Amino acid sequence: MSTETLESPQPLTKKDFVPPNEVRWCPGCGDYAILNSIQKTFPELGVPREKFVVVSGIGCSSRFPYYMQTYGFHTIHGRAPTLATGVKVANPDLSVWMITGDGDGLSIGGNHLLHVLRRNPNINILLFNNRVYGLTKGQYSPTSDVGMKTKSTPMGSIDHPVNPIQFAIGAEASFIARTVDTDPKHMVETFKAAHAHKGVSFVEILQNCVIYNKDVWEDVYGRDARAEQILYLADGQPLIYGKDKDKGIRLNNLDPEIVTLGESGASEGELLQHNPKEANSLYTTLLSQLVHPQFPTPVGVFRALERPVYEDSLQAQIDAAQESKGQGDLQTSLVGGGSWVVE
Amino acid sequence: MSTETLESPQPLTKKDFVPPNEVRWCPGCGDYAILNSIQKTFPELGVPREKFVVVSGIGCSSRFPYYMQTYGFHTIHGRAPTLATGVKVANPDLSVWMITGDGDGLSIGGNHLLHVLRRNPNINILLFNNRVYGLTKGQYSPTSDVGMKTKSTPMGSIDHPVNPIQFAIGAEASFIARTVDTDPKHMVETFKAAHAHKGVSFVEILQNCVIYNKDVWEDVYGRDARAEQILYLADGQPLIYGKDKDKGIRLNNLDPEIVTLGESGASEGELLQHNPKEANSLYTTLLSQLVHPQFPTPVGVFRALERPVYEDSLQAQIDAAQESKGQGDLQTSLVGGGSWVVE
Amino acid sequence: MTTSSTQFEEKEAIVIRFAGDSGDGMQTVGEQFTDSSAFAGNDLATLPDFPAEIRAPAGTLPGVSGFQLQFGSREVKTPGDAPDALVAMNPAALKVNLEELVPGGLLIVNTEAFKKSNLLKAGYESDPLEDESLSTNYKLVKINITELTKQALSESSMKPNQKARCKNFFALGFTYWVYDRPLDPTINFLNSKWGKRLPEVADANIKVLKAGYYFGETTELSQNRYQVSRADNAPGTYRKINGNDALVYGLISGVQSASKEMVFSGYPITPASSILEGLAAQKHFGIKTVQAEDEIAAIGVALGASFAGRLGICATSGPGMCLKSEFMGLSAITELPLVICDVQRGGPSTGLPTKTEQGDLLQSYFGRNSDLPIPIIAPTSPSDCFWVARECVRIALAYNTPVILLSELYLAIGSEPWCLPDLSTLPEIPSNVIQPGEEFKIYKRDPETLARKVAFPGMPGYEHRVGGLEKDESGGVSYDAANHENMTRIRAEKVQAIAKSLPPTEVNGASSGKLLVLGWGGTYGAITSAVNRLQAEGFSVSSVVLRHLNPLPLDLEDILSRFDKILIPELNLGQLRLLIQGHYLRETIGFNKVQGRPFTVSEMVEKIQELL
Amino acid sequence: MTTSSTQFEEKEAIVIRFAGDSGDGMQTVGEQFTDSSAFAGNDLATLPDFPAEIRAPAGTLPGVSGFQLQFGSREVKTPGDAPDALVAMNPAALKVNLEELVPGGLLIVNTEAFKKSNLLKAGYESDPLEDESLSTNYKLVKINITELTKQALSESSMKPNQKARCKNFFALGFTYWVYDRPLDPTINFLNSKWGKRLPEVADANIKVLKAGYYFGETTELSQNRYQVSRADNAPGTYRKINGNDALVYGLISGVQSASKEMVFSGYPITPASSILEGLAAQKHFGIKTVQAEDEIAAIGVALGASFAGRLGICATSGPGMCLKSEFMGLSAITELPLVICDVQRGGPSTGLPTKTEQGDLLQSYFGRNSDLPIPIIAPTSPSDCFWVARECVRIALAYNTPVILLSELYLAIGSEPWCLPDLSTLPEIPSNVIQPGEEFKIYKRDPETLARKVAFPGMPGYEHRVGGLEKDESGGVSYDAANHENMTRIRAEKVQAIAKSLPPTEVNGASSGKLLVLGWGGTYGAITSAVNRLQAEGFSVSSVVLRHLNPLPLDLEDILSRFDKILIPELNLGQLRLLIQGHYLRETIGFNKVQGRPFTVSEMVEKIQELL
Ligand SMILES: Cc1ncc(C[n+]2csc(CCOP(=O)(O)OP(=O)(O)O)c2C)c(N)n1
Ligand SMILES: Cc1ncc(C[n+]2csc(CCOP(=O)(O)OP(=O)(O)O)c2C)c(N)n1
Ligand code: SF4
Ligand code: SF4
Ligand SMILES: [Mg+2]
Ligand SMILES: [Mg+2]
Repeated sequence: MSTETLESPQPLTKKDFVPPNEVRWCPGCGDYAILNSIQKTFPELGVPREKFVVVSGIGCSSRFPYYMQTYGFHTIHGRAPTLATGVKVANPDLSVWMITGDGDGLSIGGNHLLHVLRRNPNINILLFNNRVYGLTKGQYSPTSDVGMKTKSTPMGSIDHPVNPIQFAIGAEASFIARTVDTDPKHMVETFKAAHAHKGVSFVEILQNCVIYNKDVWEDVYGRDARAEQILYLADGQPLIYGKDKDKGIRLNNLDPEIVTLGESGASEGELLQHNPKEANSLYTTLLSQLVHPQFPTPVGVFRALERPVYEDSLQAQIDAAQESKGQGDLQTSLVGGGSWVVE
Repeated sequence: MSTETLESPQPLTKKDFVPPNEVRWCPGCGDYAILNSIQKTFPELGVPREKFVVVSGIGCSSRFPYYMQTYGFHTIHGRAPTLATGVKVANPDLSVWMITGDGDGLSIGGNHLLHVLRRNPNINILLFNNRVYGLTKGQYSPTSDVGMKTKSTPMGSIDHPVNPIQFAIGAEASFIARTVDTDPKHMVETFKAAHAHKGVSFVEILQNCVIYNKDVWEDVYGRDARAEQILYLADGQPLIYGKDKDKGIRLNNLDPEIVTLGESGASEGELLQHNPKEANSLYTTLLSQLVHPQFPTPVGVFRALERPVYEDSLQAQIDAAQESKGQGDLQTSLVGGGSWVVE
Repeated sequence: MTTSSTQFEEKEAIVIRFAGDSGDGMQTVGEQFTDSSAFAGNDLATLPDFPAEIRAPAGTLPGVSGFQLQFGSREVKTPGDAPDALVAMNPAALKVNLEELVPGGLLIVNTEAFKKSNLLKAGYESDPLEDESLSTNYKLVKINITELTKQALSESSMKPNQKARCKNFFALGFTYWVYDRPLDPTINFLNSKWGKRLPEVADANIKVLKAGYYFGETTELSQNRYQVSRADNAPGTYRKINGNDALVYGLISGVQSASKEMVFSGYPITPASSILEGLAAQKHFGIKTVQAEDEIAAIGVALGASFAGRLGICATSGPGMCLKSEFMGLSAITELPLVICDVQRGGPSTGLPTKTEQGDLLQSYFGRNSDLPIPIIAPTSPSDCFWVARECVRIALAYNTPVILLSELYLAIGSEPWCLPDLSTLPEIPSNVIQPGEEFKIYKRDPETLARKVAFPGMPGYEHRVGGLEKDESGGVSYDAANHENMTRIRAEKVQAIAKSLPPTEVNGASSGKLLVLGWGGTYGAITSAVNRLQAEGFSVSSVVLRHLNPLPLDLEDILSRFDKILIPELNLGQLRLLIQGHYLRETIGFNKVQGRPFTVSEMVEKIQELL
Repeated sequence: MTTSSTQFEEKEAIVIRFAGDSGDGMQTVGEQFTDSSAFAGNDLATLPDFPAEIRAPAGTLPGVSGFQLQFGSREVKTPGDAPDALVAMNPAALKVNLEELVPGGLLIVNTEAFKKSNLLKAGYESDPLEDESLSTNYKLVKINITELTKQALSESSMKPNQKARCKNFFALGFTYWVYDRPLDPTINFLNSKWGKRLPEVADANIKVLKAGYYFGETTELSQNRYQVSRADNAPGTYRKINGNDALVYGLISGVQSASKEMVFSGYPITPASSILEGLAAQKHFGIKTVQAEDEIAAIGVALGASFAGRLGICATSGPGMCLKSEFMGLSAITELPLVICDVQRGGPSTGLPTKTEQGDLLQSYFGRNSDLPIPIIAPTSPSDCFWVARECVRIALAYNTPVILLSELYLAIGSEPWCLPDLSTLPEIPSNVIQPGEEFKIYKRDPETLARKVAFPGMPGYEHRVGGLEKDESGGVSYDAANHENMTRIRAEKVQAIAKSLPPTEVNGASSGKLLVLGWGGTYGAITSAVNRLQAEGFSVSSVVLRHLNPLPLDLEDILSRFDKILIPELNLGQLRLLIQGHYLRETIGFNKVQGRPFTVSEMVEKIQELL
């Protein structure tokens, strides 16, 4: 923070985003990999460093801003969407990234997340889903499965979990994606797509909390499982997955079903084709219903719709008002409604 | 509130639910009709009057408890779901009805609504949707359309609205319905269905605020529009509507489409058949996407799924704990972990 | 208008109250009477009083809506105590308000409304108009306003119920005749409000207004008429203004003087909603307004905007203040500029949302976890909201701190004439931002003000992180014991240091004496009127009405020490009193009223006399 | 164990601190040392001290986790000031803690950890163990604990890094030898914790523990050994208890004495989470626990349960208290029983979440809109949390009011021995519910206590509505001026009336004199120890430590008047002090510490002496 580097270094490299202070997550935490991927992504976005703002709530995941050499705000629990909205509305020129956890974003912060998604400011939201409260030492979260035994649920959780993707659809999010903390390449790709999207981007990141929910995603993205369990979404491509690319998803009335391709199986043409531009909620809902273990887990961009961007609409109203009324003149406004003169 | 009527009157009639104090809504407000229908419904549910609890937040709609001669709690803005959950968890024997508005339930209270829906306690939630803030004199609400001019949006709202049904799906509600304040019979039917459902029931009621959003639903349920614009959902019946019952909804891939029945048109068999027990979210999502003016507006029970009921699961854990550990003996527990005796 | 034959009686000041159903348009005619009186050059103050329900059932007691104003040729600082005249549009309005009418006062009733059903709704067993005591005790003027309105509109093509809705303007017209008010301001208002869209509505109302006026002229009612001459006001351009409008203009003026963009975020709540609404209508000033999903979000948006280098502002009332408390803590520990307006209303909880109170002072002081003072400033009159808003902007930006602007419903919706300032003469408001070449440490402070400097996104080279965990001077997260103690103390001292920037406290009256009346905020009018009156009668009493509540003025302790007794009137159970006693160990006498209403001048006078 | 040849030096009390990486198991060995000392019959108190991060990076200063305890043959009321002995498992632990070790104190270090990389992380430029001053100033015992642990486990089949993880038990074993602690409690603990699931882990740790012990026995270290005899405790059954556990048991005991079902709803937050967790583990007591979506929901659920006739309880810390404030207002205006636990932590904002503070007193008093007092009670020691929890249940049910239980992190996670009460002798706790045949008006009050009676859903004939709008006596919504004033005053008086049910305030020492030390809550230990010490030396000093903070005890003003000076020590900037001065106009002297740490006895002694 010296005054010598008043110009942001160009071209930027990953190192430019590493602050001097130490990272204080547990060794092995999935958050490290995500941090790494973000630090790799940012220099490639063509945005000067001083225009990045990283905003978070409270939680292990929400310590993120402290580990990024950008402007950052570690706010309060659940409220990051409000602050991020304020930043973006105030200065639409900034690249605003919001970090939240499954507890921060979907428990205490669910309402703000709902409203930031429907308002559609051009903010990128990354939800680190480890299905547990890390920072408070291991209570269940809104994404924990029924039956999960934690300190606060010694006999198992009885709350039906929230499906973050389904929630985002309910909130009419214009961009919805998922990625995993074990796949740096996919993370970087996904983050770039989020950045490219004009409007709010919601990215669920499957993240491993090694202390309180170790290996919760192992069956989905573990070394052995990955090839058979992950469905990579690609624009215009059929929903195919499996080590041998021999399985696919087909629609049976309104039910998705798994089919095997090839000889005695189904043909590729029967499969659903991925189209993130599909405005109809049904398709995105279908993807959200592909849930482990019955189905492979889709990752990639689920949806990317063009919708008016909040801060643009706001600015447009100001422009229109100034066009029609002229730039406000306060002295005139004061007299406005009716005045009289005492001599 | 005298002590003479210690037994609740049997059989109950509508009059038993009318308190002595005056109703203070604006003349012509849709809330009167809803109140009337609830007062008609309650005596028919076979529940003693003293077991009804009506809980609300803040808003015109939320004054509701004051107008019901039952136990009632007019709480604070947006928080009724939490208080209702407490009542039901404390005493599962009570019939708990929660009243909220589009502002109370979906603006400030969106998060609690999300969580009460996913937890699935056996509570009946009625959301009065007049697409405006009534009590604070006419600002836009989360269900207001983009462009709506109100006191707080003199140049038109720029917020993409929430679709309450879609929101409830995102929250994994087990029972979702819609009714209208102009159709007392349909209201009573719907309220009875909500009561019959074990688990949380979410009912959106299209309601007319004559002062700040007069006739907002006129194009949907107005005398002239009604016959062509309302699609009555009936279990097992095809999605047919129209004065002459000659229109229906068919699925085209994942898109709903309107077809005309009969001679040169489509056959009934092609139409979607209503099934509120359909567990797959896609079907309910489809119904939620039938939005005026492109589509007719469905009313009735969208979804009714059996899911574990929150207070039952909680009680089951207590029973199991007592079964395995016996009823707690505190003196023994105190000694518990390790103790020593000083003589 | 033509001069009437009746003689006018000259009055120094008159208090009039309009009362009727919520749907009767009493607020409208009250505002019109106000405008007309302002136009006539009177000083004045108003007190609208309406139910929390939008339209409570017609004819009932809870449905009564009232509007009181005082206008005078001398200085008028309150809407008056008991009304000299009451317009009662129906039995409920009579029932609710009669008790307060001064004996012998003018009582105008709409006889048509005194039907059985209405009498019943108001709880009258028999028609009070037939009770002789009414005409004995008051100057009773019975007019069938409804009928006369209909007659006046006999040729109009409007529907009967539309016609009936004009009756408030008949009543208004009659009062204009009694008090010799000019009709033009109201005619202009009607034309500009309805003229374009619904000219027949404008015409009808104007016709009825005039009918009311001429009714006085032409009937045989032996009615006195009164005149209130122009007040002796300083030269200048005046307008009528209520507190929330003044606040809106003050905020705009503040950010303009600071060359800052404003981002305002609010969530509707009575009586703060009109600040959001007022600012939303000013988009051409480049103001961004966001209606947030709740009060937490509103302050979050505002704080985000301040972090991004604009000025974030939000406004709410008591229940919303509860919700903002956690974010207030964050804004104060991160030391970012922010203006938080709290327009107090009757509490506790949802309370009495449309009544006034001063209940949130201690909440503003202490309503968040741990020691974390925030500056608090309270306006003393509707137009003072303008000046206090500017002062809040000044402190927020100079000290990089949240500031609470503690207004009251009474000021927010009450009106008074305001001599408009020449904005070009107002001082610039400096921001406290890091300058090129300066070394940036987040919590490095100016040794005098203890304020830090801010740098914001977009400024290269100053990238840094803020947040709610305790930090050391360079902004690193620190759990160090000594650092925490130091930061906690310095945050408190920084707020105290603001006191050095304040002008000497104004004492109304002698600077020492028997009794000092010490108030704050909206009690200014009643206190000053009472104290002035008693001073004129030769009593040794002075008054101080605080605007700066945190920090308290440096000279306050000394001022207190110069009086034998201190009386602290508050519309709460003694909140400032606790602070004064706690800080200065000075015994004080509380005068507390918690009725959803302001102090009257006479109760203030009486209380003071009791102590002298 | 076999008796060693070394002679024991007898000590009255010893303070020992274990310090190492967050992952080094310092909390575990601290707890074990505590259990062992409790078993040995000592009085004791503990102070765990850990970072807010789950596992900060190994070897760094912020990653250091500590655990201090004092054990003695005399009464021990605090975890001690400067430690007599320090176990430092790595350079960072040494760096952070060395300063506080008493000169000449015992310093045990794990030499293996003093490698270059670790030294760098801790900010040491050279190896401090090679610095002669260390062995000059302290009794330095260098042990290669890691290596010796490995050797002890040479025959174990565990993986090397698993073996290394046992090293904390080596350190523990060695301290057991030095302080003559029994090994059995720890061996039993290890067996019962790991024995079934992972017997090899239990065996390994036991082996290492013994190796540490015998290391003292067998090496040539010329090490003194110390003995601390049994404390002279009253007869009874004892256990070690921390504040949150005691609170959990107190709440259960309270609702049992009241024959009420408990519905507890919490949202995790340090340091209150373990209350939710503790109660969730007690389902067989019929307790219902709900983990809510946030703190607003938690209090809402609890209040709903109370309305339904159960007792709703919630627990949180400062930031959560902010969020509960609006619902607190609703609970107080509806006058429903409710217990709100606030376990205070270092603030403001997110602050220092794992450090202690007394910052929320004024927030508890005033943190909601308008005048609306809520009773506040603060426990004074870990085991006192049990009694205060019962008292909160009593007041909530007797007066039908929310009650704030104001605990502190220091008490919540600190432990002490507790002489278990015979529960069968505890008084019943009556509920204040309408009885059959009684007339029910919602706000009809007992003339003595001013409490209302409740009726709840399921009781036929008492159907009624409550809510946040102001009400009249029969529960109707009322905007009436006089009613509002009356209700506001009566709500305040009701809380004041509780004072009549309190026992006389205990003064520690003479009932008059030169100095009274007035504290509240968790400062009890330090204040009492200091005052007792000075009394023994003949000084005229007494102390009062308040548990009831709202209402303040009736006899307090009188007690204050009997002392020349009043000292008010608080872990904040002077919150009780403001209240005392404000209420009693009594000048006081503040002693304020805001460091995330409790007062030490010696700083308290020093401060008092300064004033005598
Ligand atoms: C108002 C408030 N309530 C509670 C907390 C305690 N708290 C801190 S983080 C957290 C949950 C974090 O969970 P998640 O968002 O999933 O983040 P993770 O630690 O798992 O990354 C909670 C409950 C708080 N800091 N503030
Ligand atoms: C904490 C808080 N914020 C704001 C308000 C003000 N307020 C009362 S009702 C309401 C909105 C009501 O809208 P809705 O729920 O749609 O009810 P309606 O009046 O339309 O039936 C608001 C903003 C409040 N009472 N409390
Ligand atoms: S507790 Fe879990 S989520 Fe938090 S830092 Fe450790 S591993 Fe990561
Ligand atoms: S304002 Fe609208 S919603 Fe409220 S009572 Fe009047 S008509 Fe009904
Ligand atoms: Mg998590
Ligand atoms: Mg509404």
